[in-house]
Amino acid sequence: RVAVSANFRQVAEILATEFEEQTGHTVTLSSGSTGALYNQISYGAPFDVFLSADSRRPEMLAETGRVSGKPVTYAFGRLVFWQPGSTEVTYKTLSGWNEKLAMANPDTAPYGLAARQVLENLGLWEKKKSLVVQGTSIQQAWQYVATGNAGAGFVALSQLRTDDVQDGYLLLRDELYNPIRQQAVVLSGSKNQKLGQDFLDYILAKKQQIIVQKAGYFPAVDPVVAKVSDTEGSHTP
Amino acid sequence: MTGEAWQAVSVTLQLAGLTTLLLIAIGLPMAWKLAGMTSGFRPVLEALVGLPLVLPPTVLGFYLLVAFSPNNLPGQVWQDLTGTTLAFSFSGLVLASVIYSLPFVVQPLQRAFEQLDRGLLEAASSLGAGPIDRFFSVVLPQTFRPLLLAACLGFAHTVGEFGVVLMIGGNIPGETQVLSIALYDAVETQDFASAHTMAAGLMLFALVLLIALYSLDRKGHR
Amino acid sequence: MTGEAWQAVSVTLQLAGLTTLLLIAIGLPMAWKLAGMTSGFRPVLEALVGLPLVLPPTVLGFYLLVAFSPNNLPGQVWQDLTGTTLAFSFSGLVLASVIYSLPFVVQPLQRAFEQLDRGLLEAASSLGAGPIDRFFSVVLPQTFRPLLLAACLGFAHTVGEFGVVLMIGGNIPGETQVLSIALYDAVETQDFASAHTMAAGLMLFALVLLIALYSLDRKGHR
Amino acid sequence: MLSLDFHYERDDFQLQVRETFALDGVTGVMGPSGCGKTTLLRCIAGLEKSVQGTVSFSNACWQDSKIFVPPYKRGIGYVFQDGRLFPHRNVRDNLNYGLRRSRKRHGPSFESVVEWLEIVPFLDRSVTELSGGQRQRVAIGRALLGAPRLLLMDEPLAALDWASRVSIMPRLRDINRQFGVPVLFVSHDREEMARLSDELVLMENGCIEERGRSRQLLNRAQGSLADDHALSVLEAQVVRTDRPYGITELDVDGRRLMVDQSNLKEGQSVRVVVPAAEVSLCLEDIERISVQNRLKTTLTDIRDIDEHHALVVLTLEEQKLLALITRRSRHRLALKVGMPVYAHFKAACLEVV
Amino acid sequence: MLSLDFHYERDDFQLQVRETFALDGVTGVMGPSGCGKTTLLRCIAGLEKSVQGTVSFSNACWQDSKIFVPPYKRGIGYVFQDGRLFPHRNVRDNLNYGLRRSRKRHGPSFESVVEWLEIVPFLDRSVTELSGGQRQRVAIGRALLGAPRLLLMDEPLAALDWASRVSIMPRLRDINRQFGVPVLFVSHDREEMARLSDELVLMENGCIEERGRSRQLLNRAQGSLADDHALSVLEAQVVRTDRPYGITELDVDGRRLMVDQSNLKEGQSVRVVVPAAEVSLCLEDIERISVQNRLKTTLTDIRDIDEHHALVVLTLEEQKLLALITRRSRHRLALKVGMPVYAHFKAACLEVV
Ligand SMILES: Nc1ncnc2c1ncn2[C@@H]1O[C@H](COP(=O)(O)OP(=O)(O)OP(=O)(O)O)[C@@H](O)[C@H]1O
Ligand SMILES: Nc1ncnc2c1ncn2[C@@H]1O[C@H](COP(=O)(O)OP(=O)(O)OP(=O)(O)O)[C@@H](O)[C@H]1O
Ligand SMILES: [Mg+2]
Ligand SMILES: [Mg+2]
Repeated sequence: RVAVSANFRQVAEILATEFEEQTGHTVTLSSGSTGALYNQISYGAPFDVFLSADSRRPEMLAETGRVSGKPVTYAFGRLVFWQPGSTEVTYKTLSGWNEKLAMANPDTAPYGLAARQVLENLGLWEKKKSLVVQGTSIQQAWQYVATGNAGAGFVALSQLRTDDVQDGYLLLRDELYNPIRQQAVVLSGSKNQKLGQDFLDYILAKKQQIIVQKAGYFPAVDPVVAKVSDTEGSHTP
Repeated sequence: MTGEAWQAVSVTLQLAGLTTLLLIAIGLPMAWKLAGMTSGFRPVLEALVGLPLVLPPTVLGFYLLVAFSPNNLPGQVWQDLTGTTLAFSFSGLVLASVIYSLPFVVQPLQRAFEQLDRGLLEAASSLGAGPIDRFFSVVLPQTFRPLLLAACLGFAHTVGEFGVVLMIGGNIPGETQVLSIALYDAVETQDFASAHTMAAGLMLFALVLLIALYSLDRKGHR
Repeated sequence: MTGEAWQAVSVTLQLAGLTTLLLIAIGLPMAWKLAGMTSGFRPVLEALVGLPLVLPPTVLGFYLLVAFSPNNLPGQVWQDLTGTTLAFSFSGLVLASVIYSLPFVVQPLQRAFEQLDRGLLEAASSLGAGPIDRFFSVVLPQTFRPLLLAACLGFAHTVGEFGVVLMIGGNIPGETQVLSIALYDAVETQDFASAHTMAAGLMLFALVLLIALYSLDRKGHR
Repeated sequence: MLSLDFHYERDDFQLQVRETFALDGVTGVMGPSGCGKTTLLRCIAGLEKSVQGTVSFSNACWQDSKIFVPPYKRGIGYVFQDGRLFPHRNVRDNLNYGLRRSRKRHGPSFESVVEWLEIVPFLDRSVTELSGGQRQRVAIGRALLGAPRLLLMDEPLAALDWASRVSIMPRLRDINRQFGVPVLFVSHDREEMARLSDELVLMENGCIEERGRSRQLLNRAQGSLADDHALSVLEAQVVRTDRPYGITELDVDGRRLMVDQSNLKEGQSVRVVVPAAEVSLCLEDIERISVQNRLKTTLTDIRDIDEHHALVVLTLEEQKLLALITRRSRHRLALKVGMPVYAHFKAACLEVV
Repeated sequence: MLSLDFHYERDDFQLQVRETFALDGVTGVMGPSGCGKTTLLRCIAGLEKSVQGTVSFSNACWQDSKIFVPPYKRGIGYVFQDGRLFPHRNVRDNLNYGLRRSRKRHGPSFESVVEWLEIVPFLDRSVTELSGGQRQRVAIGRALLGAPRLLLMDEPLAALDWASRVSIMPRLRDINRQFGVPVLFVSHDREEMARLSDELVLMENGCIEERGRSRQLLNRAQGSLADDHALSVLEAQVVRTDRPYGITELDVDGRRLMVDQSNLKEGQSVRVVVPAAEVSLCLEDIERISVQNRLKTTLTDIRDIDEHHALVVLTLEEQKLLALITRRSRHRLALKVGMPVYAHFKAACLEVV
């Protein structure tokens, strides 16, 4: 049983299906927000593997001894500035933006924190603060933009990939924000720790990491692959 | 608690209060109309009113978000009228809460109206009371308790509801950040100290309010 | 729809059905007791029943999760009795849903019981009907409509509620993944095709069910 | 004046009325249970929606094919058969309900009404804490205080003791006279009707079977209803009206009959109702007796009807008259078929129809 | 036998009863509105919880300081003043409600009850669609079909027309006799009481003021109430009872008087009530008349009381008798004070107290 953070669910499904085909084991995915999954695990939820959307919760779990082995990073999230319907999005567009600006809550969501860091690093945070509408999660930020309620916003690249959005977004330079490190752990309460570890190893393998990368993440292990992705389909200036 | 938390409290109370008032204002005539309907169309309307209930609040919120978008008709109309977007505004929150809590207000009221003794209305009519007069002098006093119940349920539900509000609100401090979301966030980020404080405060407040209301209710009616 | 979705439908129906039955079974005597109480303690009890309403569902769910944990008394008692944990099990879901939806059942019923014509009970008594007999032969038929309403609200609310269920259930397909969570997941993962299908299906089902119930209700009572 | 010409149907019950009431006093409505009395009042009040036809009251049209004046604009007062006090208001507020909405029409004062209905002791009580009779008095008071232009009363005194009725009835008449409020009054009590009503309407099966002056109809009703009371009906012609004494002379089969009624016209054909119990028999023709009607008849039949009583059939020329006497008298007078006897009965005990 | 010794208080009303009723027939309860009739019945039925004292019925203790038998175990039948039919059941099911719970006690059959209460035509109707009188008949039927051991009836016939009452009353007596069910019966109607009840209880202000045989109490009540009907009360001794004819001979101031009552004892002192309207005057002493009471009197006063009538005061030796005659007769007979006249009145019109 795999508890997976909602934003990674679609990728996890692809990976799980392949894993099932190869090993014959059944993988059951339960998704939810990272915080909720963490709370459930703390109170004994019967999961074997936890694919978190951040690194904080896996570390907290490790501190309380609920983890077998160490947390491993399986992907890095990538933040984009998205203005649907526009063909040319630049940093200028961002600095000149003066309508509603959607992002995730920096206090609760890693992508939100990243978005704030971007604005801070660009020196725009104080100016844009009043325009910001916060979603509790990055999903919400995306929904705000996707439904047109907010004209533009910070979303995850993976979300745009899911919907096959080809343009209208600005892939933000990764030095503008701290890496959004997505970590995974095998839980110590699991009865299938070995299998859990196998699954983790499986998704960390190169082939699978390419899938992860295609879905809009930086892969975790191989910086080479990361380089590839950086150039591929890039809209960076 | 922080200043932001107090702001959230104030927004919450405003939201719940205003929503309750609107719920009564809309629910009352709706329940009255429904109770008086005899056509076979009535079960359909009744079911429609109850419908928001079966959708998970965030999902309902999502669909409301779609509807509120300036790209779609309702949102567009609103924008044309007021120049602002419905989403991320206090008005939008109120509207969404009203839609979501409506069944809890309409249905008890409708039942109360149906059980109303029509004989008393006839008596009032024979004594010279017109329809509006009858409504205020007979119907309302007769359905005071269900009305109070409906208002209580509506209020409490709006205070506690967060799915819809979460979706529509955009968490803007002082405008759309309500207590329930702050509480939710606290639990999500494992800030249990704040969570416990807020939960306890909320429940204490609700307890006091409800006890006060119910005691009042009992005094009012023997 | 996928097999998983169908599983979710089945879990949902089981959950809502069982919860509704339990709600009635628990809510009925509770409402009856409350309606009959005259002590000053009553508003306190009434308020307590209504309390779960003001907490956001996931927060309530979180506290229930804490309570259900084998480290704490309620969870421990359950584990001693049944050997399983309460959280992340179907039973736990049912229990949580019952707690959350209780006010929607207890309160309309209580009002209905209070408005009951005591004269009819006296008449039944004079004709030889004991308390239980009276309850079934007079009280229940007299409060049939509010009961139906209470059951409908309870059912719909359980179908739609997902915060508590998500927290307690852990979203385990086939066991604790209900339709509302699947729907929530679909929206969260931008799988709108599924989301629309499920939402439409859910609403259609609810519409048909509610219309059927309300029509039945109208036939039953003029 | 109240003109009714309407038709009303409900399930298997039909009400068909085509009458005009002068309504210058109290009009009583009687009839068996379920005959439509309440329905009639409701139709007049405008409480039944599906009435087909016209209703008009003193030149104002209340209802026809186009117009429908709702009840609250008709200015009526209605005492419902089942009370219908407002349970959420106390007695005083129930009474005030109509008063406040009376549009300044002229009516009895609050003080006078609560005083003579003896409501004062429980003015501030909840109406749910009243006895049946107390409730009914409050209902009467409430209707009166609305200063109605037409008062519809559906068995308003049914739950009251006789002393209360006796004290309330004259007050109702006063209201009727003082404020010119016509009253339509349903009751099953003949004594009540006799005291209160001027005109009487007898209903049966959704129709008005008969109308007329109360006293006349009442005595007939009494006769036919109290089945152990035999009576006879005689066809007669008015011969002479005797103004000073208010007595009218009738001719029945060539015999003179006196009735104490002064509204008959000479030459008119009437029917006289004679209760058998009021008739006594005399074998001689005596003059010096206060009984004015002494008819010469032939005894054509006699039979004992119970342990103590015998019923005697007397024939005038063609018409028959019944007399109820004790069996003891039968034997004492040695009554036999074929005997000539004089039938005595007081003028006051006769009803002319 | 029903023994009551209890005290009940509610707000400013007190009910205090200490009586034992033989209850072998129908016991009537009368009294002004709000005097506590309904409360008395409720206390007996066990519907008032705060009663202090004892209630016992034919050797079974229903209530004392320790015991409280709940209403549904008392085996009573209660016709409530306000009907209380179950609105969610149709007429048939309302009737069956008691029948089903009658614990196989012996009682009248469904068929017979619905037939003589004339309920058959609307057996399958909703009880909300009945007229007032129809509802009341269903309520009576429901109580009877519970095969009660004690029947408590609170103004059960108040909404019924006289014909219905007349047909129902004998049936109630039948129930009472056939099944040995004692009946406690509240009513305001004296005629009803006279026909139905054997014993009468008069209440006033929460107390039982008087008990006794119905007829006696009733006539007293009637006399004082019908204020516009003059009457005389004569003191008399019973001289002889005449079994075969059921007639009793009384002595009034040395004159013979016949009354058609057969339950008096020789030598007993009684009072006879004679309505003035029933008395006619004769100047000669004639024998050959069916009127049995022909008392020789002296005319001591005469006065016209309205346009048509005169009231005549007749003196026997010491006692006085009133007669109401027409003014026409007064002149025709040339009545004058001091004249000897014979007062005629039929035996049947007298009341003996
Ligand atoms: N609400 C109703 N729905 C259907 N039928 C009714 C309703 N009320 C009365 N009826 C029927 O209509 C007929 C007339 O009823 P109505 O109440 O006018 O009688 P009523 O003369 O007032 O009798 P009562 O003296 O018993 O009060 C009756 O046959 C009765 O059964
Ligand atoms: N539910 C109640 N609560 C308080 N007081 C009441 C209640 N019912 C009746 N009373 C009062 O108790 C007294 C006795 O009432 P009860 O009903 O026994 O009178 P009743 O003799 O039946 O009169 P009626 O002939 O008018 O029905 C009255 O003064 C009445 O006002
Ligand atoms: Mg009627
Ligand atoms: Mg009473």
